[in-house]
Amino acid sequence: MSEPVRIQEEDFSQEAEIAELKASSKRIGGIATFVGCARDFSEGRAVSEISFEAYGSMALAEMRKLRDEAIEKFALLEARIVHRVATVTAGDNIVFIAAAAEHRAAAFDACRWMIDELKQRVPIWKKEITPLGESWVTPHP
Amino acid sequence: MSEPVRIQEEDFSQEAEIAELKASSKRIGGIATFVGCARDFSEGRAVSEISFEAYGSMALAEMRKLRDEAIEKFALLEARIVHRVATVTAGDNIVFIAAAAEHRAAAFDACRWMIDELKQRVPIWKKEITPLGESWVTPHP
Amino acid sequence: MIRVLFFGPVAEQVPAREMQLPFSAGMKLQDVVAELSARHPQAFEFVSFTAVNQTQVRDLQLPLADGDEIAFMAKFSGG
Amino acid sequence: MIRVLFFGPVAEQVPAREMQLPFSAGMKLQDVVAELSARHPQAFEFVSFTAVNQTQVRDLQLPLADGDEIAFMAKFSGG
Repeated sequence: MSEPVRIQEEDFSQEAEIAELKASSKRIGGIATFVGCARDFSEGRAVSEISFEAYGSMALAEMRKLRDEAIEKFALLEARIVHRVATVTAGDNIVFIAAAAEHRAAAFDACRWMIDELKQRVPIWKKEITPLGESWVTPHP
Repeated sequence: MSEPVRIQEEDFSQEAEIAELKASSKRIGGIATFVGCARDFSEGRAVSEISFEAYGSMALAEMRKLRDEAIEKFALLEARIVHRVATVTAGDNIVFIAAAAEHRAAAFDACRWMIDELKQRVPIWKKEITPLGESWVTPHP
Repeated sequence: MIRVLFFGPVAEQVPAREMQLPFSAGMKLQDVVAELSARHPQAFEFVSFTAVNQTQVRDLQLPLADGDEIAFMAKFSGG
Repeated sequence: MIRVLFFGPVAEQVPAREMQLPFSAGMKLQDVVAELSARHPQAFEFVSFTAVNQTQVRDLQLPLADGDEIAFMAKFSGG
């Protein structure tokens, strides 16, 4: 069993994450997942690589809190959050969120809530490396 | 490459489905997926098995229409819908839906819309086999 | 001939999941519904949707053609 | 000692990502912010969040303790 909340350099396997999620309960009726990937274009600029930086200890603590809150708020049976901190190229996985519930509405609501909150609350920063240079990503409101 | 819309007896691999989805474009920023699973309880009754029946030709046509409409309506880059027609037990996969978009909002909206519409529009029926007998599932409004 | 299919809970109320009806000129969906619901009233209590050639049809006045496939279906419960 | 950390765009405006400040009795978060923002005004233009011991803090009057870890952070852009 891997930890349900992780920050890691290496890629993750959705299959493995979902298998661990499913192993937790026979009452799961729906699993909503979100995978964030690196794109080759951002706001009209070609992007060759994206690199991530995290305040690791705080990011992990916030992600754990986020999972606990989601489980409580949406009566989830299980949830997982994995974020890579690495340098990635187009098509590579960045973040994985999964929410398992008895019914699909709670799974969808929780999955979406977790990624929205993660972007607000978890101290991770993204830098885009383009043929013209590097720039930190400024989040939109 | 497998067909993006399928009805099949055998299980599916989320990993394989997502890999095919990702292979379609380097512009994907977010992939929302939904997996529906068999539960061991339904409305308070223990369920040993669930069996599915489909009007295959119409179900496939409706699922293809659903995918086309979702791609158009939510400006998706790609989408997949796989439904098993088999006899399954608790924890087994039933249905897989995935929506890939440049940004996460469209991916989530589309994924949820597809599973909601599938339940309304696709001629598939579910029968629950319990220790006390069999019964067709009556969908809730 | 008209091919008639029954699915799910509807099929359990008829002797066979599939049957053939002779086609006659001017035949409408209504005619098939009237004949079969008289023969199998219990089955038709479960019918929520009707499809002709894999497309849902609400208008019972729809004219049929020889070779059409009609399906009588209970509420869907897939997913 | 107080351990000070800088991250992301903030870190690029300071000579080191990490520094130590001597702790003194009665020290408040405000004192650290005042001293460092005077030394590194450009960095502080990027600061949107401040954390003490891995928890976000909005009240600059927060009293510090010896050994505290303070982080100055730009808007998050993970996910």
